Amino acid sequence: MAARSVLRSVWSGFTGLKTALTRTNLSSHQRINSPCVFASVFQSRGIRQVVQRQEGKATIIEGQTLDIPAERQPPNPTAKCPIYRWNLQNKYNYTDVLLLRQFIRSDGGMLPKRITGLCPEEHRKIAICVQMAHRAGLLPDHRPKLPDGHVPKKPKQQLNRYLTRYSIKSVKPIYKKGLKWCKKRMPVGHPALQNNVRYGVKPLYIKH
Amino acid sequence: MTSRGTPSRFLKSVLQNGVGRYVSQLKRISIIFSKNNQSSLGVREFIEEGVVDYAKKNPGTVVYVSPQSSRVPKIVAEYLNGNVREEIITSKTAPQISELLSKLTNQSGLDIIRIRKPIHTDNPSIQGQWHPFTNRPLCIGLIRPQKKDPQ
Amino acid sequence: MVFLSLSCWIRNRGPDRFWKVQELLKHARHFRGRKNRCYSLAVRAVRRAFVYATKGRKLKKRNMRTLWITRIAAASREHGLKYPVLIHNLIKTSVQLNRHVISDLAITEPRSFQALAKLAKARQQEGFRAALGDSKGPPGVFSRVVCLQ
Amino acid sequence: MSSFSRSAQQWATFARSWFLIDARMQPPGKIATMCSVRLQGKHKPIYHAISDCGDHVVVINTKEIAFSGNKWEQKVYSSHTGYPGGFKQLTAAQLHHKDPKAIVKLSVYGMLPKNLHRRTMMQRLHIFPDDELPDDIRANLTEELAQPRAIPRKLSEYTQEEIDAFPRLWTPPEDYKMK
Repeated sequence: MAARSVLRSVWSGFTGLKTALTRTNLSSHQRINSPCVFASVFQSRGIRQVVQRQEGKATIIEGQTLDIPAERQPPNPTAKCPIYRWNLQNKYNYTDVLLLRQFIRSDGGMLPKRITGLCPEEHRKIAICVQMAHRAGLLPDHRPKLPDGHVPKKPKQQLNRYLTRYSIKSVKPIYKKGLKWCKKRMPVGHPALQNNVRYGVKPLYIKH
Repeated sequence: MTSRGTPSRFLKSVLQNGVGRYVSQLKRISIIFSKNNQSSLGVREFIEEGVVDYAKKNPGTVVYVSPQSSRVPKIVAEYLNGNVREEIITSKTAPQISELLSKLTNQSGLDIIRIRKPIHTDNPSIQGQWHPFTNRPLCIGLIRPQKKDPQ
Repeated sequence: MVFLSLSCWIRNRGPDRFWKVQELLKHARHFRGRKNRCYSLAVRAVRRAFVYATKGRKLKKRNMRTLWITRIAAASREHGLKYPVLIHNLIKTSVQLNRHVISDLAITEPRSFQALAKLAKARQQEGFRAALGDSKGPPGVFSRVVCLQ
Repeated sequence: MSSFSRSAQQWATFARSWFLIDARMQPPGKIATMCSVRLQGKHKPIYHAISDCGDHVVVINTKEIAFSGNKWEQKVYSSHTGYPGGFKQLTAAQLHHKDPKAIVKLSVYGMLPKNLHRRTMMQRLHIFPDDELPDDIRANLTEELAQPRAIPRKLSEYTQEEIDAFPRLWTPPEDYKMK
């Protein structure tokens, strides 16, 4: 939703995207097909990058400082918090991985808010969203790699989930649900995101 | 009355009666009365005044007038479908009897029972009844889990 | 004082007791079990049945209406409309067909029903356009109407 | 209209169709509402509760259903074998591990009306844990229904161009070392 609203409010030249899309697809295919020269970009987020290049036998690893292309002007440039700067308050959710990926480290944790400039409320909301996106499997697997040759004893059950509020290990089954008027409910989503903009007519219902 | 316990039928007319030409379903009517009984007073009056007019007005109906001694006066109406209805007309006046007669004439002779619906038609659909493919596109293409071709 | 006729009068319940029983059993003949032939069981069952029939006359109207509504809802979903949208917009276009007729149309005359659905849809779009003014929302405002449209 | 064509019309009106639902990444409750409507025949204008006009529904990929919240751990399915001490309680994850068809089946069963038609309607529900269908069922399918929940895209499914097109909300300071 965040992507949509950004596009809606700021960026009108959306039509150019499609043509560009097709072009990049082509170019990426070509890159994959050529085996001798390949360049892998490790950290594409920051300004400085470590670029590894192989030319013949020598492997060159060099640090580059990228020149950041001219940014689009945010609608509210005076605000300090990036969410407020782009008028995105209450307009993002756990599905907006393109937004969330800008606020996380390469190991999946949140960047500190003194760096990102997020206000505490938005920082908390983004942290919640990042957690839910991780649990839904929308972000790439950031867990440390297992040592080579390690075979897990039991293959782990892959269960699809979304809007998962609590960590998986911390939750216990509700064996006794209680009477009809005081049932134990199963929370879905997070109350911090209750004020999100929704276009449906149905009320949000976070206690299932 | 409970609706299950009583007989019922759909609304219908006899052999599309009235679509081309109306055929009176009353075949025969016999007025049975006594010549000198008190309870037949109205009938006698009706016979004096109105029977001939009635018979002239309804040429499709045979009218019998039969005086029988010390009988309850009654009208026996027989219909084309074989139904017979008897109506007792003890101590009824002449206008009441003529009203009753006109009612019997206009009836179709079907049993008077509960009618299930106030509307009925033999041809309910002109455009063709709904069926599951009425509102679906003519060609839907292939359904998704296709069998993979063994290659 | 001697009342000779009173006891006779009490004992004599009239000659038509048989017919009275038959009159009641007539309504109980389709019942299940001994109720359909034993008077003392039948009388209670018939009494209950009449009470149910009285209540049922009101209930029938209600049940038929819910049936029509389910049918119209099903038929309008086929044309991509929800039931309340269809009915609301038909009322707005002053189509004064009741639910009975509309559901019958949906079954027996599907093309006519399709026309009704199209009419309702056109009216809905018109309503959206009227709500938005010049078919565009004011800048920077998110409107539910745009989303619904 | 001859009685022949009219009887053919009757056959057409009450013909059963077969629907296909893909349960990949879908919540079982939403799948079950779609199923129960079709099984009861409530999507047809000829619906009547006793006229047995329900359709067949084929649900595939039930192995990959998704629960919202922490329901895989919290939700409990209870049953009783009838013997003393026979009260069984399984969490959704355990039940799913035991039988990947069970969760969808139970949720549909619970949404059908509680009458004598319920077992008949359940017989028209065909559940498959993956997308392998027997040929006789595949031949019957008439329509595939849209999935009720839009599956969100993973970050790995976005193309580089789309990632680049998204505006950079903040720029890190020059001297900050990204981890």
